[in-house]
Amino acid sequence: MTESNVVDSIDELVARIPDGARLALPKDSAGAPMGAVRALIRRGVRDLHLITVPTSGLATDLLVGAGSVASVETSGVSLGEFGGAPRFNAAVKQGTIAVRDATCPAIYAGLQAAEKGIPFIPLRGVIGSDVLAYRDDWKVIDNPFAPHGKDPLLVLPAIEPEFALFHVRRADRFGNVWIGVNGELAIMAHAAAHTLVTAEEIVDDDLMAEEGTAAGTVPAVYVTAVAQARKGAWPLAFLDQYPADDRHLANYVRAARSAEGFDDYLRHCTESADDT
Amino acid sequence: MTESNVVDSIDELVARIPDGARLALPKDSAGAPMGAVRALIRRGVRDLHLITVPTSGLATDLLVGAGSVASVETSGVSLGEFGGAPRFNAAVKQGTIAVRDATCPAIYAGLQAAEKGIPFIPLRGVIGSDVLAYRDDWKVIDNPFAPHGKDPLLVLPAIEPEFALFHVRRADRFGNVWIGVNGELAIMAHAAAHTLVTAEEIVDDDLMAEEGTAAGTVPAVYVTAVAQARKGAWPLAFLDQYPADDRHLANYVRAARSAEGFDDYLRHCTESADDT
Amino acid sequence: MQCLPEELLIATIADLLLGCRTVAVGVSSPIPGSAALLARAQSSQPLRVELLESLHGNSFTRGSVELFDRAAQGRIDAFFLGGGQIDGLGNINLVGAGEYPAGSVRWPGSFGSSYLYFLVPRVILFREEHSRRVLVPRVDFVSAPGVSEPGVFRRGGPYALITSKAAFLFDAENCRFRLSSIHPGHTLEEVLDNTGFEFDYTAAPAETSSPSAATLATIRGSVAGEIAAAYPQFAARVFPRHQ
Amino acid sequence: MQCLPEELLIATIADLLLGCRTVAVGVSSPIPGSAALLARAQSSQPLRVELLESLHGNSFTRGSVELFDRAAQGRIDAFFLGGGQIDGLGNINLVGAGEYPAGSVRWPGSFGSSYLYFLVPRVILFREEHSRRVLVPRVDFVSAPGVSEPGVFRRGGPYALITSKAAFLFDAENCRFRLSSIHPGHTLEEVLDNTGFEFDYTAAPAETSSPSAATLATIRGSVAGEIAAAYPQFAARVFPRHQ
Repeated sequence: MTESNVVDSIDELVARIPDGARLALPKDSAGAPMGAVRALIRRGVRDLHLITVPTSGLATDLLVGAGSVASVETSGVSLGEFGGAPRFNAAVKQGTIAVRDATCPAIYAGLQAAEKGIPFIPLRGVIGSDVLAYRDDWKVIDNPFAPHGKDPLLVLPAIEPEFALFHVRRADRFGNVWIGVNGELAIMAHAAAHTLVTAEEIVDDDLMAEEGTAAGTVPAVYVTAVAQARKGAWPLAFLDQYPADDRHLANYVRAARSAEGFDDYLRHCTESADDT
Repeated sequence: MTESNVVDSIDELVARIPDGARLALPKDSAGAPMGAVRALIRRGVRDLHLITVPTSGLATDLLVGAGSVASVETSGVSLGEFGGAPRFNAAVKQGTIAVRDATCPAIYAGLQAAEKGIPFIPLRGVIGSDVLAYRDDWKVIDNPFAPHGKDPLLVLPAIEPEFALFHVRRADRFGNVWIGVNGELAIMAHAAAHTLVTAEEIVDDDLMAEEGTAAGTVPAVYVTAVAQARKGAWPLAFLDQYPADDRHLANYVRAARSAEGFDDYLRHCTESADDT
Repeated sequence: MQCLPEELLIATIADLLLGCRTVAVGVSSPIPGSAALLARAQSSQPLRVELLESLHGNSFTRGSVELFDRAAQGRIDAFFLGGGQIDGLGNINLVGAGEYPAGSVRWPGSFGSSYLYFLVPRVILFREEHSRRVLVPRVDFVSAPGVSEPGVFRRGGPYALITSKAAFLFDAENCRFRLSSIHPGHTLEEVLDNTGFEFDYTAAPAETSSPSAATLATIRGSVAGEIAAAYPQFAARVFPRHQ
Repeated sequence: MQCLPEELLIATIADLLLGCRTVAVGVSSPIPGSAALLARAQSSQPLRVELLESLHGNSFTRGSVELFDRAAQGRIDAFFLGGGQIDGLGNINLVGAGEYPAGSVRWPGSFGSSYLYFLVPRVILFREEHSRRVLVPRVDFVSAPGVSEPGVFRRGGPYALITSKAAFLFDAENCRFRLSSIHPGHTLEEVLDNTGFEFDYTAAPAETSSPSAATLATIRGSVAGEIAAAYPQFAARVFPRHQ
């Protein structure tokens, strides 16, 4: 039905992301494309505008620490039980990146607005918070359907990433990717102009052939390119596939306390594609 | 995790729908609950406000013909290759039901607004149509995010059905229902206050236990009650399960040309639950 | 080469899909569906066809809402619409004739037309019946307008109108149809007599090209085979030898 | 009965969930998660627990966006929030201390708090550290406000605040916390000394009830077993005998 979009390597995959791109990444716990993140750093990408969907952790910390990031729109960046994200936090305090603090449902809603091709979408809540106070791209309007009196309502512009980049368990040779219940990955793929995916395995079966697998599949029509990346979420845990590499993460947190320690870590950890 | 919501019969299922309810039905080709529709007619339900998601056919024609309907919000009512919907068309012309003509994406968007708990949602297009001209519940506002000049934009109020009613291939004994790729059924279930489902079969396995089936499942949390209905979409075709009963449908179309013919049909076709 | 009227229409519509990457086909559209499949077979670059009516003929995994979302995302290049009435401004009426709502005839309803006509770049109007009953001076109900006021967001609109007698292209600048060709066996006079709206034409319009032998072979081969999955009755009637 | 501080907190929070039909628990919340599981075990009517952090502990099949949509649909009765700072108006700060954005300390960010605090009827604030560093006169950044102007849509807000020293209930009418009990081993003076905002209290506050033997057995039994799936490290530390 279409040419395959499967490419040979994660380096080839991420070569499509130019400096300055608006790049959406999923949260650390549901498909963070760590192999692709290392490949991006390896090729020296600059000035990325990250959108975390809706939060992030190590993926963002590595990119920020490597100097690849100009801005981050996020609802939260943290290494979870390993504590705060050291390079992200340092960059915010030094003012070397711009942060646009958001709240999880606002990021989902903005992406869903892009998915539906509508210029904005309302959201309840948020009014009176400093999250709103510091977002000059958000507005409060009067609900035009309020039955009586004023009903102030937050409206959010569509979030239109140029690229979505995430890791999945399985893709097929046609470029369909299986996301299972992680529906936010479908929203990202629908909203983004280009979607790049790494997969633990690329199977010969057609994921679209049976409705059982199709129901959890983002079809190739949304997928610009796919590359295989075994242990592509390492050192993070990846769904039911493998646990986190706790020792590696503990070492990372120690190293990344300082810029120098982080640079050391980076040299060891991104120098080749065969990084696990 | 929760008590089962599986009930013993479709009559028990539809007993929950009171006269005057706002009831959402799926299109004929993707889960029209024909057994439940006959049960509704059998119990003499009145004054329903139907919302077709986004279109309908025989399901709506039967309910309208039986005098069970006060209004229909719809993007289209037709029997497909069997032609127009005779009782619906007659009722519109006689003015015995109110029709709120819509367009498919407006119905989806209105339900998605309810799903997200937002009071309205924008939609592109539609401006300048008579669909808009006759909908005094729709508004055109200026896009508050327009970069320059005016950008008139349709905004639609959330559609909040009291009940969604549809037919699926499989439910489990916990009340989870498998919809596969028919995602509009999930939107309906999320948007509606109560969701009633008929299923070809009720299996012992837990559809939520494996992500392979969970990805295509509406979990029991959204499902008020489920009843088994073998051939529950008959005489319509039902996905990969069975083809349409063309002879029955041709007979229906002939009979339903007149109110009397329809009444005859109805007497034969709804008198017992064992109607296939 | 001898061909059926349906085959002529399929080939004529397929020519209008040149350069498209994705063509979507709505319900009850066997001829546009066949045309899209033919265009795919003839295209030198990948052309995706999404057949809404077909269980396995489309790639929607989140439900039918995806058609509309994809159109808004710019992922659908061409779509087909019909109309109980079509007028010279490209307005289409899928709701009914006479006064709304309790007019003389009620049709099914506007379906997705009120939206897709704005969002899909190339909308091909297809209606086999070519009569003054269908092609009217002004539609009684505008399911979807052919043209919009300046300032109204609009990415698409009428591109062509194909009937059993002729093919028109829509001139968006002048908001008028222009007769592009008349199908074999029909005449300009007949087209004029049976069209209720004004349109541009030349004194000696072209004849619609009949499909080549190779095109016909494709229609009767792979296209007939594939369309039968979505429209068995149509395929049985038009391509009986294929069954 | 002898119990761990964590067990006291679990039992105290579980009591606040009485009558809920669905309790959702966010990331990094082992004690609230355990409390929700305990409440479910003790509830006479069905009580659903959605553990966001757990692969198999929740019923979301369309992604994490479902939590927020369900909250808006009114399908979530209780949720838990924390805060790097919490003030006497129930404002919470999950973003950072000092001037925004480049303040003295950066915390992760507001997550869903700015929204869920409005949409979930019963929000329980939980922060173990009870100090003037955390419980401040006024938060430096309002991730989510405790109260809203009249006319602002708001279905929920702060219901209680539980720390390692005490339990407060929020008096929405007067926009103030009221001390409801002090945990065993702590004093009113200590609570006053370590709370940076004003709150209502009586001269002789109640002592937080310790869990009964039956409750403790449930915590150490089924709750410990279930919470270990989502929070193995927590379970190994607090319920080592269960492992």
